[in-house]
Amino acid sequence: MKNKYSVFSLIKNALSQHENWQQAWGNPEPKKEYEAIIVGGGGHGLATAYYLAKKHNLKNIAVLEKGWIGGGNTGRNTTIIRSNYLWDASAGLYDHALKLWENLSQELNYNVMFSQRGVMNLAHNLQDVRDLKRRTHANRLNGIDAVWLNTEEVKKFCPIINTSPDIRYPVLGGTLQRRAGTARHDAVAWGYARGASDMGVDIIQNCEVKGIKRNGDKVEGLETTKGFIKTNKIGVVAAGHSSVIANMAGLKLPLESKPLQALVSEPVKPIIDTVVMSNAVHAYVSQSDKGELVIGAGTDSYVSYTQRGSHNIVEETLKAILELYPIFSRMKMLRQWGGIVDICPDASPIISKTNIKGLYFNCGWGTGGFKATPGSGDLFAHTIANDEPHKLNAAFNLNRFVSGDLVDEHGAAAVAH
Amino acid sequence: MLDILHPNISNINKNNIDINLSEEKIKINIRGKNKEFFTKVGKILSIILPSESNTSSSNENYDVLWLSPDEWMIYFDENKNSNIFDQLYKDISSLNFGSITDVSSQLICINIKGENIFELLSSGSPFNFEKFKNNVGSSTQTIVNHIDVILHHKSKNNVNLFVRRSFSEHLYEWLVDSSNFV
Amino acid sequence: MSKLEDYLQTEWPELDVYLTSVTDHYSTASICGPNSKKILNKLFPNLDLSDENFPHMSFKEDKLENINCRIMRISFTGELSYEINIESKYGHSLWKMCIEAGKEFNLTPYGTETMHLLRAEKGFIIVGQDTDGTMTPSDLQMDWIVSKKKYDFIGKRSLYRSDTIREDRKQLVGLLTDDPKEILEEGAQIVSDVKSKPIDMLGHVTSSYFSPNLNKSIALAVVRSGKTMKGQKLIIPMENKNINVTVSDTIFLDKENKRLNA
Amino acid sequence: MFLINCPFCGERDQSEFSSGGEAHIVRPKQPTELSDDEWAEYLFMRKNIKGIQFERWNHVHGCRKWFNIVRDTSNDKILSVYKMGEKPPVNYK
Repeated sequence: MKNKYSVFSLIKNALSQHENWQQAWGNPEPKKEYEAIIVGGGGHGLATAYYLAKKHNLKNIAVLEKGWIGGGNTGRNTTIIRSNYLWDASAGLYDHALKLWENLSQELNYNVMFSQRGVMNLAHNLQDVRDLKRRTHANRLNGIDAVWLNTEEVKKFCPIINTSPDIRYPVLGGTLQRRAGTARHDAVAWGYARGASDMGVDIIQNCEVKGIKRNGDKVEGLETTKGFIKTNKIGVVAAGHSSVIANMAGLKLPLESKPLQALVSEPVKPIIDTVVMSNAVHAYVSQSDKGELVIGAGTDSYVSYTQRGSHNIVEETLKAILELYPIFSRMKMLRQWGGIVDICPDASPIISKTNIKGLYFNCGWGTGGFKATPGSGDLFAHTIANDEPHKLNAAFNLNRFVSGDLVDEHGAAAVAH
Repeated sequence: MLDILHPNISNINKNNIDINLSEEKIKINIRGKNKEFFTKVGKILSIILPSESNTSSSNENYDVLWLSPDEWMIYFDENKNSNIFDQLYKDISSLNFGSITDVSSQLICINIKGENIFELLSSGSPFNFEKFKNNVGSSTQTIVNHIDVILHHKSKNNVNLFVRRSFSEHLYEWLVDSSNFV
Repeated sequence: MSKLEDYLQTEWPELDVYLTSVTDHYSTASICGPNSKKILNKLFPNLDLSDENFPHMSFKEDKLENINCRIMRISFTGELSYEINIESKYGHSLWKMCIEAGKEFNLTPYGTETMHLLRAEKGFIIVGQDTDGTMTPSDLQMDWIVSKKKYDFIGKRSLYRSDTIREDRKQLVGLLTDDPKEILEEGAQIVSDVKSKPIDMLGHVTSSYFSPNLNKSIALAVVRSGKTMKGQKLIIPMENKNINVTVSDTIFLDKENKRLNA
Repeated sequence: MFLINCPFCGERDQSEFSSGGEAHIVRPKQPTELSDDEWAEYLFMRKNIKGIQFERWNHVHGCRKWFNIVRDTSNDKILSVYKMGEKPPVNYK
C-alpha cells in the first residue's frame, strides 16, 4: 500500500499541517474496455470491486457511480450490523459478513469504527416471543451468538426502556446479539474505495449508465454519460435503482423501490450504549459517536424514488419511540431523510446470475443491506468471477421466485434493521 | 326485553365542545346501482338517494349519507319506523336488486357539537374541513386518530360521528383528551 | 375483506356481489362441552337440536326474546359446541343468559388459553402460530380442504410450483416427549442428530402445552419430511440439555370425533 | 406525501389510500396452463419504474373504491386519475 495509515504517518503529516496526504483514491477517465464493470459505487459495489481484484485476480475493473461514492443508501442508513437471522441461508450470509466486519479496519487499513455494542430486538406480544425464541434457538444451533432476555434483563441491559406492563407496546422480553453493533457508514465506502483504487480499480464518479449493449443473450458493454465502455461482465449493485438498470437490459426483477426514512436528533450526552430494535412497532434507535440519536422508521407502502417519504410514517415511529423511551420526550429532531430501498417479496436479497450471460445482479437488500456490505461484496465477486454462486449465496438466486423456494425472512426482517 | 350494553361514553363539555353518546339509532347500509333499486328505495323511504359525493339528504324520518357511488347509509332514531329494514330487505335484497345490511350495532354514533368541533377533528384527521364546515348536510368518510369514521354535518356546528363499536371508547377518550388542546 | 374487494372490483367486476362488514355488528358466545345441547335447549326451546336436523357444521336462525340470533354448530375445541351470534349491543345480555342457563350444569367461562390447549389436543392449527407464509395446505396435512375438482381458484397455481410440491418440505406433525412431564418451548428447534456440525435443523415447535386430559405434554411442530416420520425419535437441543421426543399423529385426543357428537 | 384526487370523493390526503402497485397486470385466464416461469412473471416480476408509472390505488379509508393513477415516481406528481375499466390515457408512455 502506497500510504499506509498509522500513528507514525499521522505524526509525520502533522508536521506539514496535514497538507501532504496522498489522495485516498484516484479519479481516472474511463478506459475503452474493462474485464468487469461494477455499476454502483456504494459500499456493496466498492466491496465487490475490492474482492474481485484481491481474491479473484482481475486486473482491469471499473466501478461506475452516477453521483459520488457512498452518496446513496450507504450514506443514508442507520448503520446497524447483526447476523441473528432465522433461516440457515440468511444466517450463513449475514454471519459471513459479520466475521469480515470484525477484521475490516485491519484488512483495509482504514478505521471503519466498527463498534460491537450489541443489538437487542424487543418482543411486544406473545407471537413476537414465539418468533424471537425460535430465532434464538436457530441462531444458537447455527453458531451465532444470541440470547433471550426476560423483561427484567432487558431493563437491566438498557435502563431507559419503559418496561411498565400497562403501556401500548409492553416489553415481554427480547433477544440480544452481543457481537452485533454499528459502524461508520461513510468510512466503509471510503475504506473499500481506497483499497480497490490501490489495486488498480478505476473508480469513476459522475458517470451514469444509460444503456446496456447486448449481443443476443450476452452483454457487450455499457452506454454511459462518459461514452460507451466495452466489457463482458457487468455486476449491478444499484440498490433502489436496480430495476432501472434491469429495464435497460429488458429484464424485470421481483422488486419494488420504496422510501425508507430515518431521522437524527440533536446531540446529547451518552444515554444509550447499544442498539434497540422493535420490529413490531417499526422503530429502532441507537446513539452515534457525536451523541445524536439515530432513529429508523418504516417504509412507505408505495413505489417512489423521491428520497423523502411520508410524514405519517415518521409520526408513527416517534409515537412508538416516546412510548418506549419517555426520557426522549423533549428531544429535538435535527434532520430527516429517506433512502430508496429495493424490496423482494420474501424480504431476502438477490445475489445472482441472470439469463443474460455476463449480467449479474446484487439487489433486493430492502431495509437492511448495510450490515451485509463486506459479505455481499465478497460473495458477489465470487459469483461474477466464477460465473456461479458461492455456496453461501446459492439460495439467493433469482430462480427462487419461479420454483417457490423463498427465503422468507419477513417474520424476522419485515421492517428495518 | 334484553338489556342493552352501551359503550362507556358519557357527556363531556369543555372549550365549546360537547361530546355525547347519541341516542340509539338504526343504521342500514344499502347498496345497488340499477333502476329498480333506485325506484324501490325512493318509494319505501320517500327520499332520493344523494348522488353527489360527500353529501346527504334528509326528511323528517331519515338521514341518508352518500358513502360511494353504489353505497349509502341511512340512519334514524330507533323508536321510528322499526320495520323499515324488513321492508327494504324484502323488496330489494330478496329480489336481488341490491343489498341491504343492518349495521346498527356495527357503528356507534357520537354527537359532537359546539364552535370548536372542527378544530378538534382537524387535530387528528388528514381531512380538509374547510368546505365541510360551511355546508350543513355534508358527509364524509375519513380517519380521526387513525380510526375510520363517517361524519355527518347535521346542523351548524353539530356533527354525528359514526365509528365501529370496538373502536368507539378509544376514539371517545381521544376526543375528550384532545378537547383540552383546542 | 379488502382482498375480496380488490378481486371483486378489479378482476371480476361483472359479478353481482356487494361486500359489507358486520364484524362489529355481532357478538358471539360459544357454548362448549357435552352439556351444551341442554343449555342451548333452555335458551332456544323451539329449536330442533337433533343431530339429523342440526348436524355439526350447520347453521340456523332463531330469536332470543324477539332478537334475531344466528346459531352455528361448529367447534374449535373438539367438544360438542355451538356459537351464537347476536347484535353486539345485546352481547352482554346473551352472556348473562348463557351463564344463568348453564348454572345447573356447572357451566364455567373459559378463556383463550384454554381454547388454545383444547384445539391443540385435537390438532387444530392456528394460522400464524403453527404456520407461516410458506406453508401449503398439503404441508399441514389438510389436503382435504383443497378442491380437486375446480379448474381454478386463487392460489391454486402456486401450489404446483416445483418447490411447493417437493416431498421433503416442512410438514405439520405431533410431538410427544419421552418424559411426559417435560413441556417443550414454543420456537425450539428440532434435530435428528446433535453431533453433526453444523447441526442440521429439521423444523421447530409451533405449539406446546401440558394436557390435563391426557396427563402428558403434547406439542405441534413442523418438521422436514414430517409426514413420513411417525414413530421416529428426534431431539430438541436446548441450551443446557437435549430433550428426546417421538413424532406422533397431530391429533392427540378423540380421533374418532366422538366428543363432537356427544 | 401527496394528495390524491379520488375519482369518487375528490381530493384527499394520501394517508387515506393504500397502494396496490403496478396497474394493468391481468390475472391469467388459465393459470393451470402456465409454466412456473410465466406464473412467476405474473406474481412477482415488476417494472418498478422510475418515472411515469401506471398504478392501482384504493381509497381504503373513504369510499373503498379501487382506481388507477398515472404518477411520476421520481417526484410523486400525479398526472392523471382514471376509474377501473376505463382506458388508460394515451398521452403517457
